[in-house]
Amino acid sequence: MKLLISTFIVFLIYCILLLGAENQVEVGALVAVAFVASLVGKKLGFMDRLAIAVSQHSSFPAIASVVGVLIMMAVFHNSHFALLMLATVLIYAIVCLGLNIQFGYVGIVNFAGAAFFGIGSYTAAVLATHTAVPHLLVLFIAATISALIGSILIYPVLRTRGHYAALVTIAFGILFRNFLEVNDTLGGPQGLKIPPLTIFGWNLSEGIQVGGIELSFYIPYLLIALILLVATFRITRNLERSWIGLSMDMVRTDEIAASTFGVNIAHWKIVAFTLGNFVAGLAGALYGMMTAYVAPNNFTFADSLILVSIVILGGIGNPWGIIPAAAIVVILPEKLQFIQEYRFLLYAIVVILILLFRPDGLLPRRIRNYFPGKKAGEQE
Amino acid sequence: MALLEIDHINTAYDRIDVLEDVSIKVERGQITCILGANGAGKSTLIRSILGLTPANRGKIIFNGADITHLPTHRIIGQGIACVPEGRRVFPRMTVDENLSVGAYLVGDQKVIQERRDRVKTLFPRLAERANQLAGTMSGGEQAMLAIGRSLMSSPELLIFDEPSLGLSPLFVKENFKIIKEINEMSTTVLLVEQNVRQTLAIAHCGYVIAKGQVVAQGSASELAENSEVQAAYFG
Amino acid sequence: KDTVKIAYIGPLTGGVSANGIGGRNSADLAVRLKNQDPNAKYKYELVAADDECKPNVGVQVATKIASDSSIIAGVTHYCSAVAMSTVDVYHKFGLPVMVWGAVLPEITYGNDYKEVHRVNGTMINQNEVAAKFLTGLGYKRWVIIHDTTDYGKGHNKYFSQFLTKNGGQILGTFGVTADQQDFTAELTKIKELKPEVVYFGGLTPIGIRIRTQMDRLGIKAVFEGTSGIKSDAYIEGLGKLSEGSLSFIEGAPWEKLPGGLGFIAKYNQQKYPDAPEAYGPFAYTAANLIMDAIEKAGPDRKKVMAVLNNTQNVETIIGKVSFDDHRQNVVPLISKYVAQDGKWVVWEDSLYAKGQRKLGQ
Amino acid sequence: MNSAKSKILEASNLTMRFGGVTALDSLNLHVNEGEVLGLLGPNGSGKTTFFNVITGLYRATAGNVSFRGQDLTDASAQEVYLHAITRTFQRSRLSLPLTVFDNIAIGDNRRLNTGLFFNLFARDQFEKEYDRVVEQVRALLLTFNPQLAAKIFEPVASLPMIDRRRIEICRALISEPDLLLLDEPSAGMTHDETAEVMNDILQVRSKIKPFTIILIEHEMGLIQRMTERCIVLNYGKKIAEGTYDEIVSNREVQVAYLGQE
Amino acid sequence: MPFDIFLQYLLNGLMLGVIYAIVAVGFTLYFGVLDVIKFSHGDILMVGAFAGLTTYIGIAGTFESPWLQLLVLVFISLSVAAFLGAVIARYLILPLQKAPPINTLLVTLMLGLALREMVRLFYPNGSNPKPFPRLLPTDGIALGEFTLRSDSLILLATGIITIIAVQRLITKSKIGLAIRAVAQDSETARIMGINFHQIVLITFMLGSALAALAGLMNGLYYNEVNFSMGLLLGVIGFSAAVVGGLGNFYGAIVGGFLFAALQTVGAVLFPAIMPSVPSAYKDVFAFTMIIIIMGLKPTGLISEKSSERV
Ligand SMILES: Nc1ncnc2c1ncn2[C@@H]1O[C@H](COP(=O)(O)OP(=O)(O)OP(=O)(O)O)[C@@H](O)[C@H]1O
Ligand SMILES: Nc1ncnc2c1ncn2[C@@H]1O[C@H](COP(=O)(O)OP(=O)(O)OP(=O)(O)O)[C@@H](O)[C@H]1O
Ligand SMILES: CC(C)C[C@H](N)C(=O)O
Ligand SMILES: [Mg+2]
Ligand SMILES: [Mg+2]
Repeated sequence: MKLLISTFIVFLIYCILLLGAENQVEVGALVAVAFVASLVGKKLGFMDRLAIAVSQHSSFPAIASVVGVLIMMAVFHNSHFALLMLATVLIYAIVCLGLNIQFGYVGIVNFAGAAFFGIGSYTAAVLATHTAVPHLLVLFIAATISALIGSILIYPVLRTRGHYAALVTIAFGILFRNFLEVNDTLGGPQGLKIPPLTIFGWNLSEGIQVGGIELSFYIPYLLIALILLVATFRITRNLERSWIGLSMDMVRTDEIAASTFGVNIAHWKIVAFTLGNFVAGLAGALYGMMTAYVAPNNFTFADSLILVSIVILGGIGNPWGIIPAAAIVVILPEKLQFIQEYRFLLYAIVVILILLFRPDGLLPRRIRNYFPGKKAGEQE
Repeated sequence: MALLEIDHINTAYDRIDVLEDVSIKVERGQITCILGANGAGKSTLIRSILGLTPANRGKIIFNGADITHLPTHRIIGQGIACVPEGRRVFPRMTVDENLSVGAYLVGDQKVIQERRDRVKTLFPRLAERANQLAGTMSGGEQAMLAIGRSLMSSPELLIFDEPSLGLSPLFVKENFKIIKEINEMSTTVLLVEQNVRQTLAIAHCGYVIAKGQVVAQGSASELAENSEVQAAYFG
Repeated sequence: KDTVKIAYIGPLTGGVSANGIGGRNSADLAVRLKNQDPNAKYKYELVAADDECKPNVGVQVATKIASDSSIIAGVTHYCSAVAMSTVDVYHKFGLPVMVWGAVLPEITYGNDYKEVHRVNGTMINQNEVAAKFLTGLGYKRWVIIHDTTDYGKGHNKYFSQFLTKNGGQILGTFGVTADQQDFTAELTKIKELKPEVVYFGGLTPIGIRIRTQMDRLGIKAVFEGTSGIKSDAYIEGLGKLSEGSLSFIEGAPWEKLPGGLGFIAKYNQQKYPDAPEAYGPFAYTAANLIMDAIEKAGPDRKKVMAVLNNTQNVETIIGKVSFDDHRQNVVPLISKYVAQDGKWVVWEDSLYAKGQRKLGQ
Repeated sequence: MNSAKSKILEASNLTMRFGGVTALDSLNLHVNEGEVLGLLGPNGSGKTTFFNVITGLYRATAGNVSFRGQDLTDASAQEVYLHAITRTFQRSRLSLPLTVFDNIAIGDNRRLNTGLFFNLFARDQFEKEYDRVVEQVRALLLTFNPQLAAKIFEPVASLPMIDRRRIEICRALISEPDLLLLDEPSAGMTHDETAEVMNDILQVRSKIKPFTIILIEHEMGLIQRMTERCIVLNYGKKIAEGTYDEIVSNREVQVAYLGQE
Repeated sequence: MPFDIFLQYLLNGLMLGVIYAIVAVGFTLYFGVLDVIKFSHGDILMVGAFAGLTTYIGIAGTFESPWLQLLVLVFISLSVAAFLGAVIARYLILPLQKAPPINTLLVTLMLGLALREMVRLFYPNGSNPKPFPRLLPTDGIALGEFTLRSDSLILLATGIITIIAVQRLITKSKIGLAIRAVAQDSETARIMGINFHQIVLITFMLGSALAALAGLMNGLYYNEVNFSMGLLLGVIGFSAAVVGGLGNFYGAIVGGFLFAALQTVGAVLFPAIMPSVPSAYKDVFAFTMIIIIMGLKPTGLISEKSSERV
């Protein structure tokens, strides 16, 4: 437990420093420290010890993460940009949790993640601009629309597998963006403005004062993102640790054996695909409201690839992997702004290096444990 | 000097030791068999010989040369062929193509054609199905193909890992006959089998492995009498 | 001297990065020159950021820049969609910015934000001239190709309007994507339509491709481009084929103004590896206007904004700059260019205007 | 044993063609309630194909299958399973990254509650069901191999072949099927091991109910010991039917299958 | 439609199709060995084209005959790409061999990004399009509105010959057999005496050289190259390979021509039939058709023979 808490504190300080880092020296030093630390940590068997500690206190990482985000929120209470980045990381993590259900569990690689994210944003834009639907409801309607539009693809997705299924989603992703761009009813290439989130008449984009302290207007978005993330995370976790997760794993690993034992392949694929798109749409709607603007260029094929990258980089199937992976993919290019036009080159190289060092992703999926903590007692 | 000499090897998968201090000699021109219960480490031994899961201690000498740490294709190149555990035919290739891969190291097209014809006389079913994708063949048909494929290179040492698994009684007999014939044409054979009676009937000598160690060895007739073998196979 | 930070935002990576990097270098040049000026009250530092030409990234960097109170003002955005998405951010944070390349009218006219200024003209001005000019030369039959970005679509919209008003006839309109490689299908159809002029609303890369493929198919129409192709890269990329292509750009022809020539000379002196591209001079001008305002009002966002709002008749390398009630530079002049012997030449000085060469040969 | 011998499964004129290959050729056969039927035949004679057609993995080219009077010819694999028919595969088909428990538990899919609400939100109830299934799997494993029961939460990938076969059999047994199809369960095992596994199956059978078994085997000793009746296929046709003694003395069977001249 | 115009469309479609098909063949090759989408294929194509361009600038004036120039250019460009392919295989692909295959996707994706950015940043004035020399004879015949130039014919023939050659290499030669064996079961391939590492390297060299060839053809046909040319070509090549039917070279050809046809129809015929739909919808049209085709033929137009059994 001591180990856990101290690791948590060190890590938290690191995150705060990184988020706050402005200039090249600071960022460079922090990235280097991370690299060295992970190498040394591996050498000293630190990761193993940590893993053991985590398995003994299985609820620690979840609580620590939430507390960590809240602490960072407090530290950065009025630095908008840090909060925006933090909220973006959380929102990306939400989408990727959705994709992870599709990809990590039933094995459908969705190369149109950004499209479903975009459907959420666009729905939010249209509903929030033209209707009086309460905004929290808008989030859920947007998610539902995303899932519904996804159902157009269900027929080809169910019939195809592997690369063939990949092509279906790739085609949809490209088609979606092209459609938005050439079709003027949704703003065409310029896109649409989205009014800020208003909850019970309270406009979230206006700064807030609490006890004389000026709080950034991103704080409410961050909080909502955090709540949604925790909810999706719980649901994904429960999903994985249930008969549903088991059925989905069977669908992914062996369709023939699965169907011989009564697993309804189509049903689980539909559930996973729809659920994933729902989550992507949900996150997209929140993201749209936070950035207040949608345009087709936000949802290119390249963006879909970034989402898939997060899932792979994190370690396919492990929801815990997604969070650090999302942080790396979202924050790293941003923190590299100081090298301007060279930043993508460096970013690509860093990701390649990470994969060479951790070929299975940052946190590879572990074997299913329906009720962690319980197993040890039962086994002996 | 023996054709293949395995000298005190240890082999492990992810740090878990499977073979411990195993020493085996395969004499030139003989059929040497390896017996042992499930999970004893027979296939692991073969993987070590082939360099797929290299031994982490000890030495493997083939034809006087140390092959312990050579890459697999080089080991095969020294004159070894193998029917691997689980047959492992190339599923999306036809029967004929599978046979061609078996002759990958053979240069002469005529020789390949001759051997292909011989395999097809041995297993008429393969001739019937020359253009069927191997993956769609029945279990036993795939076993025939795997055996046929291993005959395509003419190796000095042929290693069989449970070749008669899944074959009908007729073909099991046929199979042992073939192995014997091959051996009589001066190919050395290392045979792993569960079918102890028939194996001991054609083998010259053998080893019994249990839990990763050699627990008995001797000539075929000695082994048939051996109490370990009795215990392991005949209850 | 105190150091004052100003920001530059543009696309430094991705397909249109040449323009973004050219703009960045130009703004950087302005800052360097200012810092050499002994009379300047402050030392300036340029904080450059990449918007990738993507609205969401734009919002991100705009937030970063705008929420950094040490930054007084910004030279921002080449891409219209990005500019559209960020004006709210600037308004919210009260950061005065000057758009240096995005041409969509709504960026200034679509809101009433005192923070947002624009030195370059909108596509409206440009297309009015473009349509009048060629109908004036007696051409009647047009085909329009435009890319489906806001830039291309906007140009299509305004050009079509002005062209019909001026009596030109549109035989067909073809939208193409910005990353398209092959245009032979569209061009074959165009060949069948037999236009006199092919109007192209889009940027250099596909401009080059379309012009090359026109030649491959043997289409002998006048190639009328927009500001998007007025780049050295266009001429370099086409070689001889560029001959006779037309382009229009807002502002006076800076090549002919003394300040403009000075700009290019100094730019070359600094040995930037990339060209300033068509909109470099605008970024340069914007940076200068901002620094001048800071000199005048001190490093204070509100005061700088007030000075910028009232910019009238200021001499710059792109001509006089005056802002209207939407802080849009009322561009008095649209320059017409024609590619001649491997150079962009101001139309009035060209052999074409003199009747010694004919377009579309 | 039930001597009224009601038929549990009936195949009539069952034909399965793959391109030029006729794997089942107008096959007629029936299986009696509660019996252990041996299905023999040379390699490639259509035994596995017969299983695949019955379990809905292949759609028969022609002919019918009925199970307890219900037509199963066009039933999907999932529907067949719901009729309480389970099987093992000739080549082991386990999900290697999953645990022993997972691989077996899925066999009881029919009785697992896969409702969204139940699984995601009613975790207390789910835990109760989970505990029950763990007990069931453990009990089953204990019958087969107590050592394996200790590895219940380990991934299958690390287990030897024989344990994988056991797991496959457990997966087929856990849902307490009415008809169990075993495809060469002895492949790769020694005599003893085979005998042990078969005894275990019979033990489970005696514990739950006298379900029917169709056994594909090349190991004649096993056939002799286990089966009450045998059917021999060749080129997708039935060439003999009867008790073990009857078929081994059949001339055609001897030539085509047993290899006795 | 007048006949001459129709011929012109046909020729355009064929040219486009053959370029797509060559890219698709590259993908087919990689699917074989890696069973993964190699997202850097298009960028290797671009690097090949730039290598050709650089060579041209380097040898300018050295050789009189454009044919000789062309030969040198092709040789160097293909060699550079092959070398690059070998390096990628050795340092990025083989080390990840034991990881889930999809991870190779991420590595190649990042590699593509890195290559693209490197050309953009470090090639002189790399962010702008570059003119590609016209080395092929441009004389031709005109038939009404139909222009047929000999460079088109040469490129078309080169493309088709290359595809057939690769097809023969893969299906008939020993090396092809080895490549397929490695693809289906690398361990057993090794047991057959196949040098696994060498085959992976060779495949990557071959695939990369093929990409470079496609890049050069693209350059020679359009007389223009740019750093992002590989992006879209990569996606289309992938689509063509898949829609045609994986692992099948005829599938790649069919897919390539199908895609070209869809785009041509989408840009011209479709708006002509439905005047309310502008030509800008062509990609929407093409990709919608792809989704529909995949729904109808889930394993591609030339269906993969199923080898799965139970
Ligand atoms: N890839 C692997 N990873 C971890 N352990 C393994 C692996 N392969 C085999 N083992 C273990 O090694 C031991 C020996 O296995 P091996 O396959 O060599 O046995 P065998 O004698 O060939 O048995 P069989 O008769 O089943 O073929 C077994 O306990 C098995 O669980
Ligand atoms: N999907 C398929 N495509 C083509 N042929 C097939 C397919 N499945 C089976 N066959 C052929 O049908 C015949 C019957 O195969 P099946 O697997 O039923 O044989 P089997 O009796 O189980 O043989 P074994 O004892 O060898 O397992 C074989 O010749 C096989 O090659
Ligand atoms: C098309 C864009 C990339 C650039 C153009 N200047 C605009 O206003 O949008
Ligand atoms: Mg074995
Ligand atoms: Mg079978």
